[in-house]
Amino acid sequence: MRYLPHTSDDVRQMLETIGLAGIEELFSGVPDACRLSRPLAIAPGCSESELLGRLKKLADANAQVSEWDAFLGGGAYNHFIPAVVDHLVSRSEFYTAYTPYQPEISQGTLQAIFEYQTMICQLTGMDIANASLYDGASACAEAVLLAVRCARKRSKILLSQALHPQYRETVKTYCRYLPVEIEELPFDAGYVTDLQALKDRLDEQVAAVVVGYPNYFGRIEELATLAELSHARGARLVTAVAEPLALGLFKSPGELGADVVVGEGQSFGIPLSYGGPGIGFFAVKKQDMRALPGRLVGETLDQDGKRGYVLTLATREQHIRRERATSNICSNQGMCTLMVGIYLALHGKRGLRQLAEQNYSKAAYARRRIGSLAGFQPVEGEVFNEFAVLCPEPAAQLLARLQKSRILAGIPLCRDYPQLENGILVCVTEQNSKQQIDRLVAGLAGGAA
Amino acid sequence: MRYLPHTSDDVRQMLETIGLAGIEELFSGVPDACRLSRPLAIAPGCSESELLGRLKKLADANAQVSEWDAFLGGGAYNHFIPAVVDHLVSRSEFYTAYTPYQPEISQGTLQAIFEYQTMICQLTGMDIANASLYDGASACAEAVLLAVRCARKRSKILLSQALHPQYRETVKTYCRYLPVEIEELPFDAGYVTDLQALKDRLDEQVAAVVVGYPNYFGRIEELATLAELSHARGARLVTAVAEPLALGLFKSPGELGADVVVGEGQSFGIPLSYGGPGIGFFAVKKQDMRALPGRLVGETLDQDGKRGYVLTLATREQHIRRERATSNICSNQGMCTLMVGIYLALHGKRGLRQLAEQNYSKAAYARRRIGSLAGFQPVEGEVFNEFAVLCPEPAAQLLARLQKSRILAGIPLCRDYPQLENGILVCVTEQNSKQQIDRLVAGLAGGAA
Amino acid sequence: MSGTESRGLVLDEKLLFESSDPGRIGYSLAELDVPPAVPATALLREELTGFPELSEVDVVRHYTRLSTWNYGVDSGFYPLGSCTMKYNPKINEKAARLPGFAELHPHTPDHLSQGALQLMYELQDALGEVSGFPAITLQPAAGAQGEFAGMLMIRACHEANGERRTKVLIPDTAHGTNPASAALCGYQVVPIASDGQLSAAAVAEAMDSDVAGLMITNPNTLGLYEKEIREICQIVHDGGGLVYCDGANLNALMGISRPGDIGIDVMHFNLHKTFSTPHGGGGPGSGPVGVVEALQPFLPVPQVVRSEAGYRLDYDRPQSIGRVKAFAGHFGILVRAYAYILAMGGDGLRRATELAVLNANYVRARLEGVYDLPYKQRSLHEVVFSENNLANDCHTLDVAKRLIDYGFHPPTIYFPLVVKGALMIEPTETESKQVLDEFCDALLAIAAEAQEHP
Amino acid sequence: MSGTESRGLVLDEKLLFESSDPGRIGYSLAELDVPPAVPATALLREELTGFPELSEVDVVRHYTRLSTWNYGVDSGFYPLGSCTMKYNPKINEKAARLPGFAELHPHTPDHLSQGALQLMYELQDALGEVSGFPAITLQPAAGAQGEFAGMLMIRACHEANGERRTKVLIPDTAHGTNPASAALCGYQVVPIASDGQLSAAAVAEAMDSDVAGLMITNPNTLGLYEKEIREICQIVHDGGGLVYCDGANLNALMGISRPGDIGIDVMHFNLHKTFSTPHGGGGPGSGPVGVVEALQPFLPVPQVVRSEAGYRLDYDRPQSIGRVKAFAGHFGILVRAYAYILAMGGDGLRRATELAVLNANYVRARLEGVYDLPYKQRSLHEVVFSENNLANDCHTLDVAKRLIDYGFHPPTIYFPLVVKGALMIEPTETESKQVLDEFCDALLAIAAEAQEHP
Ligand SMILES: Cc1ncc(COP(=O)(O)O)c(C=O)c1O
Ligand SMILES: Cc1ncc(COP(=O)(O)O)c(C=O)c1O
Repeated sequence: MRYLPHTSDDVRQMLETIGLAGIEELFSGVPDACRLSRPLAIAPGCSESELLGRLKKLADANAQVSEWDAFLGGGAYNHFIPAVVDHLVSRSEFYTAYTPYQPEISQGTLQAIFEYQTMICQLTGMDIANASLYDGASACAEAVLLAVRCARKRSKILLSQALHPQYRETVKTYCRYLPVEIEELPFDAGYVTDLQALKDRLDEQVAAVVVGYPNYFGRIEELATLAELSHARGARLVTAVAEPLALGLFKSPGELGADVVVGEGQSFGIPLSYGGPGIGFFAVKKQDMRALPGRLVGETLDQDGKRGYVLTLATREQHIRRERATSNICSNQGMCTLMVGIYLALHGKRGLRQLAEQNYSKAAYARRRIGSLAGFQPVEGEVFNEFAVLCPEPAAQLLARLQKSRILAGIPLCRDYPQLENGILVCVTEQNSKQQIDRLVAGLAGGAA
Repeated sequence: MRYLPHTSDDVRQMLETIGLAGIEELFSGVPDACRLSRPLAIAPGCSESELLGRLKKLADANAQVSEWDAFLGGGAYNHFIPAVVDHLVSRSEFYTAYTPYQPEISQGTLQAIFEYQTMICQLTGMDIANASLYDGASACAEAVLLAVRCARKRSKILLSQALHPQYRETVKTYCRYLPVEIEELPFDAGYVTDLQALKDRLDEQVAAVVVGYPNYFGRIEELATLAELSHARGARLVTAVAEPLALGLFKSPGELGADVVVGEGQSFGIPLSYGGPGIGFFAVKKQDMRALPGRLVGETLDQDGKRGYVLTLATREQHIRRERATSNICSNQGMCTLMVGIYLALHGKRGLRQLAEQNYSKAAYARRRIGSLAGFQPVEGEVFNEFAVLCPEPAAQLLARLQKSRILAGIPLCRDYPQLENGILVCVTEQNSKQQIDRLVAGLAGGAA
Repeated sequence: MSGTESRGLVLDEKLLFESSDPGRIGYSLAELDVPPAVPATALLREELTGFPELSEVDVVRHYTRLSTWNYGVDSGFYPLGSCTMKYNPKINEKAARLPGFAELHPHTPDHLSQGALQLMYELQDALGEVSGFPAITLQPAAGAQGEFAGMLMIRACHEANGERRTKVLIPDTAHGTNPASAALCGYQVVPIASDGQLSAAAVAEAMDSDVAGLMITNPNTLGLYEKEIREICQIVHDGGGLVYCDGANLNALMGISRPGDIGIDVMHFNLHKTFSTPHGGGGPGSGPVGVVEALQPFLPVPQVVRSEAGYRLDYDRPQSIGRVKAFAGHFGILVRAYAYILAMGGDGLRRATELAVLNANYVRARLEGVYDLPYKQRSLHEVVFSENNLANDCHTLDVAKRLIDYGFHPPTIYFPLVVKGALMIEPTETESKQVLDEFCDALLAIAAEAQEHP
Repeated sequence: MSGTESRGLVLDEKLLFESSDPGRIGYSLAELDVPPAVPATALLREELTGFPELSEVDVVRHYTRLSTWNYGVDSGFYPLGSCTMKYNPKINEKAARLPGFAELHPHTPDHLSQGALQLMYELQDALGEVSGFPAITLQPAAGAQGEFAGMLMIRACHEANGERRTKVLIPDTAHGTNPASAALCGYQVVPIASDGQLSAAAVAEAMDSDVAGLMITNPNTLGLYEKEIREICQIVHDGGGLVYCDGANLNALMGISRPGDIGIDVMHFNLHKTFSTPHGGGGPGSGPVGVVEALQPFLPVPQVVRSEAGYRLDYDRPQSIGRVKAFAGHFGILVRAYAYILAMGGDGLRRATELAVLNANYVRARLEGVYDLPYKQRSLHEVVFSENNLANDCHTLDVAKRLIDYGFHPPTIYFPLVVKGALMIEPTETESKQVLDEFCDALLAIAAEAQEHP
């Protein structure tokens, strides 16, 4: 086998050194009753060319976004990835390395992570960012745990129903057997968190209020007000950002008063890849630094006064604190922090802004055009590159019709919001040309696309 | 522009240091009469995503071998390339480096080339191989020049008409204005070089006899006899190998008496890429070492006695000998030597043999099946993975018909051999499944494929 | 390993922010083809203070140089115990980047994602066959999340049965994620002492009606097969508990022994260990979980299922613990693991295990005596030495640092905690005898140095 | 440039053959699906004696390690004069690997290769526009082969006119390939002395009816624009000769001056210099040639042409010099150059030239005085210093080696031959002021060292 370097001579000599007569004897420590007595029922191995042939066939049986007019967002965004990103992350010193526990031979990973953390802080307007959590949803759940941990006696969490449904579900799973009480906050007619409901429910039990920014319907929540209300009752405001490109244009949650900012970094250079791996980012203000889950890379000086980077605050981690760690997370998204770092470095200050403006403008155009169609009602108020639309017919039916013209018009809202049977969520990025948008509009209007 | 790092501030400061008022003044040395007075009529630059879109469109407008049943050879062969090859040659230390003139920081390239040279010698059965010439055809031309150079007073070259037509044309171009006389040798009924004709034409003027191995019709020439006859009259035997995978199975030209072995290395891990870049390999016996064109890497010891690698015999090269150099070649196929080296190292002793056996067996099967069709006459005698076939109708017509079933059945012979209007050259490699071969046979038979 | 001498911490590549220059750019956008629009000014952020401004060239050089301060499996031997740093096949990287996979949006309807779903379904099957579990979830993002999901299912099962058990037994050799994951499920952790291997007696003693289950690692982090595992499982089951197996060490068992056959109820896989997907400098990994039938109703949503109409994501699982992350798992990693299994085949997987165990035992045989081996039982895929035999107050950390000078990545050190100054070596099957010899020679030389030059 | 300290020649990676082990394999083949066949035994070779036997892992590590002993443009500044070591965009690498390009067989009929042919046709057009030539061949494999093809066309043209001229004039600053290429065409080389720039007078003096033409490099290898170029071309033309231009330095001229407009008859491009395709550690390059109308009939076959029916390869060119290699050129390199031109656009190409010239002049301004500048004329994209000013018998080679210690790739040295101990620096446009400053600081420090520590 091409991955196995042993020759039969090697095996013989090694067994001799060990003092065994055969491979079988190596397993003498495995009780007979525990042995598998038949070969694995998995087809024999295959050559690389057969393998590639089979995988290509499976890959071709999927509707890839580059070959369809795809307006899908909902927590995973189709942005262009410059070739530089893949070129650099393909360097094996990065991707075949282990977690950088051995700083002498991991400075590359460590510095790259340090830079990633810094850029996440700049983007979110926060003081400290970790590296990293699995994805936006689990980061959101960890944020809830942090809030409960830090708030001491408080154990109630108010989750906006306009927060990404999968984030909400994940929060609930994480809290399932912990002394945390979860309540949901309704959204109002403008598809943002209902402020009156929030005021009504905020009490001394509430550890945190959790909202999306933008929220699942694409709306920009009024973070400043939400923060003010939460803080007034001693609760933290957790902001979950599923589309962080919005932060290239809109005020940062940190600036608006958020206490914890989490989100999904996939937009920044990570392939869609059917939803994973992405990366959960997580940023806090100084006060919560020690409660931060996961890894943190810090700057240090070596004995010669040279700057270097190391994993810090390890004492909060599972390999030291075991059951009392701030999180059980171990392997996380190292390679994805690298992708995000490279992507952000390439775009930089101006690129990110311009890209965000393009997304905003394209979505604005699409929303306006769709809004002009009879029977279609897009959400009103500020959105970034995504917006919910109420349609004149059930989403399932509408979407199926557009698929016939190779258009993926959006995500049906009804699975997560049964009351919105006619609702779809439409996302428009820089990857969607005006021509594509016009085809979408024509398709929605019922004309041939 | 993303490739240009200058900010306007940089430019200003730099001009100041230089003492100029503007960019224009940098060009004051260019006479006005020599200036272009209008902008270049080339469209404005574009973003990476637009660029990729345009290139994909062009790429998709070609019939790639992986999506057709392709039986094309004729000097370029469709072999599977393991992913490792591309992974390793994509390391920028290799592909963004210059020619390894500076040994201190080029040992990677130099050792890899040294290993390539060694493997070419082992494969061809020769003593010394260079690195490298542009392709098989130009290597063949350089072999003819070497033969004439080394033979002193002899200036005639006998080129077999069964040698690859493009190699013959290239030889003629190279010799066009040099005191070299070229005669062609006919092939016999078995589509190999006509031995009687050779005997008749060999005289004291002949510097070299040049044949293919396998030849253009796929036949294995009788090298031992050709060498014997050539040597008896003091001529060198030059052997050109367009499909070097054949050397995994058949006796090496060196063993059979060839004096110079050249060929095309594309089969070994280099993409087809519409015919280039490939790589010309070139190997000689010790006697001709100093006449070798192009670069040669040798082993050396540094001052601490450590082994290292350097470019050697530079005194034959154009940058020293200028008009008296053994060749004008400068940049050659560095990256392709690397591809070949990696490919050969992966396959190794046994892999190359097995792969060659598979090619041989597949071609044998196809030849037998085609030979059983009424009106089809494949060449007889030993072939490797390619064979000429005389068909019952003009090649152009037949091939066009098969294209309708997405079969590229072969290469028409008539452009190069007008007498073979019904001839095609069919190539079968490990990439062609039995099913593909059977479809080809059915297609040739006139049935629906 | 010769030729890869460590360069130590000689780092002076500037930070991105330091080499940044105002106005420099590394991107370009197509021209906007719709009317430009901007949000209300009150919502607009100021410019991104401190954010880098670099050209494409700058970025390429920066990361290229950073990479050279790193060390990967492709650089050389990486004997980290408990990490299974095997070779990461290059074709897997290519596979994950096929446009049909990389450019597939997770909200694509099932009927337009059949290739991806089929791949996941077949991967579930293959993992089930290797482990002996009838059902697999591919959702967890890494081993620790797999542990969490698995322990949640155990708890959900107890609660469905109306039981409110509060404790989980965990042997002292366990990885730190085990207690951390149990704690996340609201369990109280009860450590059990083991002497190399966990004894059925110790478990029996600790077992009571408050115990929800046991988390065991098999083979354990000393590389030893838990020889009383069947008895232990029986005891836990008899006491009404369930048994979780940390599958991090599955590389020792493929085709040899199946956790699902011997009494384990739930186990996670680390695809980034056993199934050759790259560690990525700390992830992303993937931590599927296999369960026995009784736990099946509690699997996370969605689950990939097959029906007449094709493959589909099933959300209709009322007893499910819910989801532990967004979407259906680290699909890009699943593709790599699937490719690995296809390439190896059933026999190849078993052979990988055999050679991994051979390699570890060869290293053990070559070093034993010079280095102290605290547990003498026949070990499997890894071997753990202590620092006891080292002369002149030389410690495990010294050995590790010295190994770097010799051009090797050090083994895992100071884990498991039960061994004083543990040196935990897991060679994996993709290392040749040649490499192991060079590594053992280096370790022997270091021990000799300690002897000679205190 | 900080952070990339050279590691010097510390090489002890074994040769492939030395780490080889009998029976080890790094490949696998599908099972043969047809009956096995073997040739007659007499034709069969013995086993490939000495050939390596390695696993995939071995091969990956071997070449990964070897790469780390190399230095590329992505590692840092690469100021080799006459080589135009500019940044190689990564998207170009991806473009060349698109299956529709990489998996296209050269014998594919024209109507099934329209994308490739269109690309080549448009590249011909763009190169024609940059250079001012009405026709371009893309076939030559590199600059030197372009020179050869170009000189063959000159000769073919003379011969078609019944002239048998025997000599070619070449200035003493020319690259060695110029005389070598002329010699390959059967010409006798007549060197002409130049004093920095070639004078029309010198050409007039050398010109006679035996002279087939002149090979000139513009700007020349000192980085100087040949200011009498129009007069020189006129003299050669008046004498019945033709003018060849070595286009290696075209990076100094894009959008500024077009060789085809000023009297040049034929010129090669180095796509691996001016058009950003990678040097590859010594190739493959690509050396298209542009010609004036009079030379068009002699272009190599095939030529890409366009007709009603689409693009096609034209072989029907009775006066052609024939082919200089198999197939139609280094297509994979052409794709990269085409991508570069599309990305840059006309304005971008001109800007590249402006900044390349700015960079060279900045380096010149910073080093002049400390390093001796033998030619004071306003230079373009590169600058050549001599070793004259160096103190204490310090030579150019010493400076070059010392630069490696400072972490920089040295410039081209001892070329052009007319400058004593030439140090030839070509920064290209893709280097920032920051990098140039660090480089100049290093060179100034080295000069100071020579002063202080003889
Ligand atoms: C024994 C053991 N269990 C669990 C884990 C955690 O796995 P992951 O890092 O994938 O979360 C590890 C990782 O090192 C381990 O070695
Ligand atoms: C001035 C000049 N002419 C010609 C050449 C030869 O070009 P190539 O290496 O592409 O054959 C070079 C290469 O360095 C050069 O610098």
